[in-house]
Amino acid sequence: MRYIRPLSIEDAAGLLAGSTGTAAILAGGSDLLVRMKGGFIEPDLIVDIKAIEGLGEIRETAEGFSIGAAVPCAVLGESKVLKKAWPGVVEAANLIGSKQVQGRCTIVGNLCNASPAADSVPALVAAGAKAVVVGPGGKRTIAVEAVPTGPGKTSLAKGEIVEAILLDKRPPRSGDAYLRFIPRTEMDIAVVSAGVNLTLDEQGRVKSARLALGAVAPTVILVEAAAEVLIGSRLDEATLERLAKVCSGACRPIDDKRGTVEFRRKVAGVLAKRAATTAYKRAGGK
Amino acid sequence: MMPKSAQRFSDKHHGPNEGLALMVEVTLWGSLGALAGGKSKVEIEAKDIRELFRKLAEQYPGLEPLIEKGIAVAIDGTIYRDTWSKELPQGAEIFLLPRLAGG
Amino acid sequence: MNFDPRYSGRSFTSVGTRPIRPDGVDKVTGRARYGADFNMAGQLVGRVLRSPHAHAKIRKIDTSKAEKLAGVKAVITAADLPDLTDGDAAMYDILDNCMARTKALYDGHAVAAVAAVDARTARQALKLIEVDYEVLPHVVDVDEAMKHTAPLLNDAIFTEGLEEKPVKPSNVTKRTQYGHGDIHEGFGQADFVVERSFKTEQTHQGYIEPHACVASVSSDGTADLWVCTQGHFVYRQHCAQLLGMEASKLRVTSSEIGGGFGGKTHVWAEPVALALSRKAGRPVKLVMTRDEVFRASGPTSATSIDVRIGARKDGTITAAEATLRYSCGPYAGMWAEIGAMTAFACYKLDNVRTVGYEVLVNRPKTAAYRAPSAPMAAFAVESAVDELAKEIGMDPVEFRIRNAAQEGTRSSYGPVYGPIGIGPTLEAAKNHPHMKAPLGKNQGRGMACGFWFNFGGQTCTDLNIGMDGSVSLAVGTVDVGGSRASLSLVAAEELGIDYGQVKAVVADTSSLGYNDMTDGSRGTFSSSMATISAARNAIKTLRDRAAQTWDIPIDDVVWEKGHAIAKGEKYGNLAALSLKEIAAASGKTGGPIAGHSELVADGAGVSFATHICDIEVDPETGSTRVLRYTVVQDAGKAVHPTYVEGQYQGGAAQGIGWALNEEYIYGKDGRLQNPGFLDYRIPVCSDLPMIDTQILEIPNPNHPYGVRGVGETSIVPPLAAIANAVSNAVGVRMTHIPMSPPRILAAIEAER
Amino acid sequence: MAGVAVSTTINGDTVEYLCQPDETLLDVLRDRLGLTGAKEGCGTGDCGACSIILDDRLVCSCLVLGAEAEGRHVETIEGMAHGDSLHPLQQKFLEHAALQCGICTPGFLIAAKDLLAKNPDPTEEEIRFGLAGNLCRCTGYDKIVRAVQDAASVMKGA
Repeated sequence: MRYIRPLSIEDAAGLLAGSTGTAAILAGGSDLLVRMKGGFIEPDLIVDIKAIEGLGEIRETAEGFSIGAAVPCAVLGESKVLKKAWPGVVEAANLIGSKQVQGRCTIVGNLCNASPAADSVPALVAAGAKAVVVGPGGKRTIAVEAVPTGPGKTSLAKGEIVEAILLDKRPPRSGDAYLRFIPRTEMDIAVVSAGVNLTLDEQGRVKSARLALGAVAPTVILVEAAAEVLIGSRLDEATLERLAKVCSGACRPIDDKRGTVEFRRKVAGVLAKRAATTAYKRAGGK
Repeated sequence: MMPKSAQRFSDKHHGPNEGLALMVEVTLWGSLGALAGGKSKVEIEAKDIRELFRKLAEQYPGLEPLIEKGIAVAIDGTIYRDTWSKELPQGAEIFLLPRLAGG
Repeated sequence: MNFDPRYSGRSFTSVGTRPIRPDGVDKVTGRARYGADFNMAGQLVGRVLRSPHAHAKIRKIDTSKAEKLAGVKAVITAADLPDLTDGDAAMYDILDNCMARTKALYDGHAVAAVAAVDARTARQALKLIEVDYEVLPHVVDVDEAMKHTAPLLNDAIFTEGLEEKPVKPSNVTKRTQYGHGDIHEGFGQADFVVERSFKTEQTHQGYIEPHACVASVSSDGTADLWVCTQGHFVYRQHCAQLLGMEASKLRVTSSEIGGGFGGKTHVWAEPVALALSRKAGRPVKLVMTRDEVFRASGPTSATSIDVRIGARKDGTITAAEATLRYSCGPYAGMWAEIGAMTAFACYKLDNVRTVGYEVLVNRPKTAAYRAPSAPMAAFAVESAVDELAKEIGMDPVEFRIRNAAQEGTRSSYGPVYGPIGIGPTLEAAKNHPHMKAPLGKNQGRGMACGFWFNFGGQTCTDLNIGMDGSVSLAVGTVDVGGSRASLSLVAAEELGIDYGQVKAVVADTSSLGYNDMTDGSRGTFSSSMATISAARNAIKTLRDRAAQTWDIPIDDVVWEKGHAIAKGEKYGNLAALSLKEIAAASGKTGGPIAGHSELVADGAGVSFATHICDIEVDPETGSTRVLRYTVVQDAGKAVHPTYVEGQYQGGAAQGIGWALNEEYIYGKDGRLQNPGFLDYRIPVCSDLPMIDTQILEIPNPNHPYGVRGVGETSIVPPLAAIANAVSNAVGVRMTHIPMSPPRILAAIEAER
Repeated sequence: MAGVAVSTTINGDTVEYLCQPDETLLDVLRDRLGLTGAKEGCGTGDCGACSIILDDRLVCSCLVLGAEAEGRHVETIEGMAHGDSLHPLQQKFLEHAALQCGICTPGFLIAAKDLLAKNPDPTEEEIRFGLAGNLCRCTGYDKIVRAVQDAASVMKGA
């Protein structure tokens, strides 16, 4: 086994592309080290990307924000501008694990671990976030929902690394929110979760909306029918009930140690309602 | 805060019959009774727990392995697990119980 | 017993104060040494290979490849731990649990072990051991296991305790029955009857420190074992018996213990570590992973309980009955029996009957967990009691007060009670402000009572007085939560000196006589009794030395407030001699001064508690929040009240976890799905409110200071108290523990 | 497997060690450097008993590789007291009996120190959520929360 800390993203991609055995990228390590401890993975090569310049930064650009692959989730919570623009994304990132874990884990790691229950992913999908992928073939930018393809599986090719997550600049009257259900108050994996991102028109009606659900299908799902329910509404009681119904119906959950099919369906609708209400308020809706 | 009854209760242990073997009535819990020929109460002449166990084993050989393994004796509600020298006061209620586990 | 253990009312100087514990500084600076913090020169790393199957015959184990791996120094199987138990069935079960002999009986059952130069080599070696399993059908559910069609774990088991000896083997090892009166007649007198079935899932003690030991066996047959345990003398006996060693040649040192709660009362991997060390000729350190802790140590029973209680309109219970089925893991136990004994212990009943069934399942060997078996029985009974009160239209506290046991009541397990505290805890609860606080929407209040026996047992203590007048106290009961502080207080009290002059340590098995383990809430109860006795013996010597110094008869010397005083007018010119002065001269007056005590500290005195809690339920998700929690419990006498409160709070917190979220989840394949702290959900800090405590002191007549055990009772009421609160909040009776959000939501939906 | 040479700072002292590339910082601290104050309760970041501060960030040392400590600053429980005077948190944990078995105590102290560094005047709720990554099975957390509250008020006054 080798541990290498490259100084450029090209070197990192090259090491991964050239590796013969199992290679793993180490950013926060909060998933990788757990898998190593459990004997589920024994990498021949660990590529620590934290020394690569720029990967540990949140940059504000003309288009919005670029969050480097090595930025710990705790840092997202400390960025006032990011929190103001994308409160839902930040609260999702700050729900992962404990304070200890948040000091290490990254949203890129959360995305690439490809768990359907990943906390930051529904918020990112709802936000319309994009992933910048660097690999032997160059650089490409894809929607975050295109990265995970199933539990533990991604669309990334050998040698490819997600370098950063891009979030757009916010139009006025926008708001987002993320909620998850866990049995305890902290430290659990989401049993079901919902991320909502809304923009209102000048009359306070929903102009555009994206809603994503977590832990109810093999990947986080973007529920387009939910957006249709929301658009044009002022989130009155009837809209919210319809939203809950549509969201429950969009679920394809399983029974497992964390919850039942029935529970996930029902609570997906409840969380969608509640997250939409918070996002609506954050967007200035009344 | 010492209830009067507690004082009386303690005094029983050092009653006037100290040292003398008495006829005591011993209650056996469910499965013990089966080993003593289906009796739930037996009369034994014994002054302390040691003598009680010895005589029980003599009169009801089926009880011997259980006594070996350990039986608790409740005297007036207080459970004794190991004190063979504990005297059996006159008029006390003697109850045999299984030896329990604790956390 | 060489002293009078009877209670005598007195005022205290040290007992009842709250000083800092003597082992505290080492624990806040990281210096305290726990099981895994000790190392020996040349030690190897021990690792255990565990069965991935819930039930499988072991056809063959081939260790040859592992043995050939460079760095591997020993590989063992059951063949290296031959059966030396000589017909002792309980020890045989412990042996088989340490290393499976013919069958793997649960997911995680040890089948082989290695010792290697480092962890990586040990891990690789485990992969090279080839085990040929014949997978057998398994059963993990307690009700399923009782069916005639269930796979049999052990075909030599025929249910004991039945009227007729059964002809067919069964997973039910034993039936037991308790009670008195005539329940048919009792139910005939009832105006109201509540009948319900309940289920509780299996939980784990969840101590944060995994089992850990360092074993070193020398070629001359002597051995050392460093281990985290609740009872190092018991571990010595177990290990010596299982390995065929002489007990006195095995020195066991108990490390600091990072929680046990019953889970560290018998051996798990320690005999394996010793066997590896014996074979390798080097010390072996063996530390369980968290996954191993959950899969192969500890858990409590899963249960299925039916309860029926009848009462008259006036609120008098006329009859009570319960059938209790408790899982034991793959080996016989007495868990249902304890449940049957404790179920109705809080109440004064003329007609009561409880029947217990011990059931074998393909789960880890059930171990004691804090007042073992009592919380589940209390959950069932106290839920039914609450429901019955509601049917009668009585306040649940009043209903309980009306039926509470008192001195002279025949307990449901047989004996008649002496002075007990159930009534006072109920009265205190009734008058507690918590009972009158307003409740909001979706909130419910629940209360429940709990009982535990408490134990005493064999105890041995040494008290040595240094020439500088400082006192070292060597005890043999492991300190699981502050007992060194309370025992130092007791020594200071008895000697009449300052707490700071006393230093208590836990002695190893070669330095002190045998002590039973710290279980059954006996640590402070029994060792304080022995400490008082040892101190009184030391005082006798101190008086003797003072008498010598003054050249007067010892009978003229009394001990008061840490001083020898010559009593009587004729000695008016003799200034009192302090302990320090007598100690300083001890070299000239007869040598070192010490007090020793060995006794059986029986007469622990039963203990009762009443808990109150408020819960809020989110009716859309089934999520719960504990808003407020109050514990009222009898301590006899609180030696160090802060640590008594700590026991109350800790027991309540464990009970809250059990009630709401903790459970073993098995897959269809019989494998444990959640062997980690991520999905075995013990309460985290943000899950709980402050836990209020009220200590009652109803003296135990069998202890000089009136002390009762306090450690266990606090885990008995919470399951029921929370179930009653949730049921009151949602208007549906909850009958399955834990009341996880999916279960609560399903219950609410079913009612709609 | 080739060892990785690491030079780092632990509790203010320069420390050099050789570790395996897959070895956790927790194992390095405990097995190579004799700093056994951090405990392994789970090895998966779920219990917080191995908490340390790495470059001013609270982390679980079981989720950090030993190799990652190169050039960084590590603070452990062994460095919390100054000479023979305890940190106010250590003192308050003793006074409030905020420990029973004590196995979780080093992790709690480190986490509480980090919490108070970032939020010197936390509410009870902020303390409870701030310490949610540290499991305690003995105390029910009541006395731990009180000790942290008391330490916070002492530290503000200092």
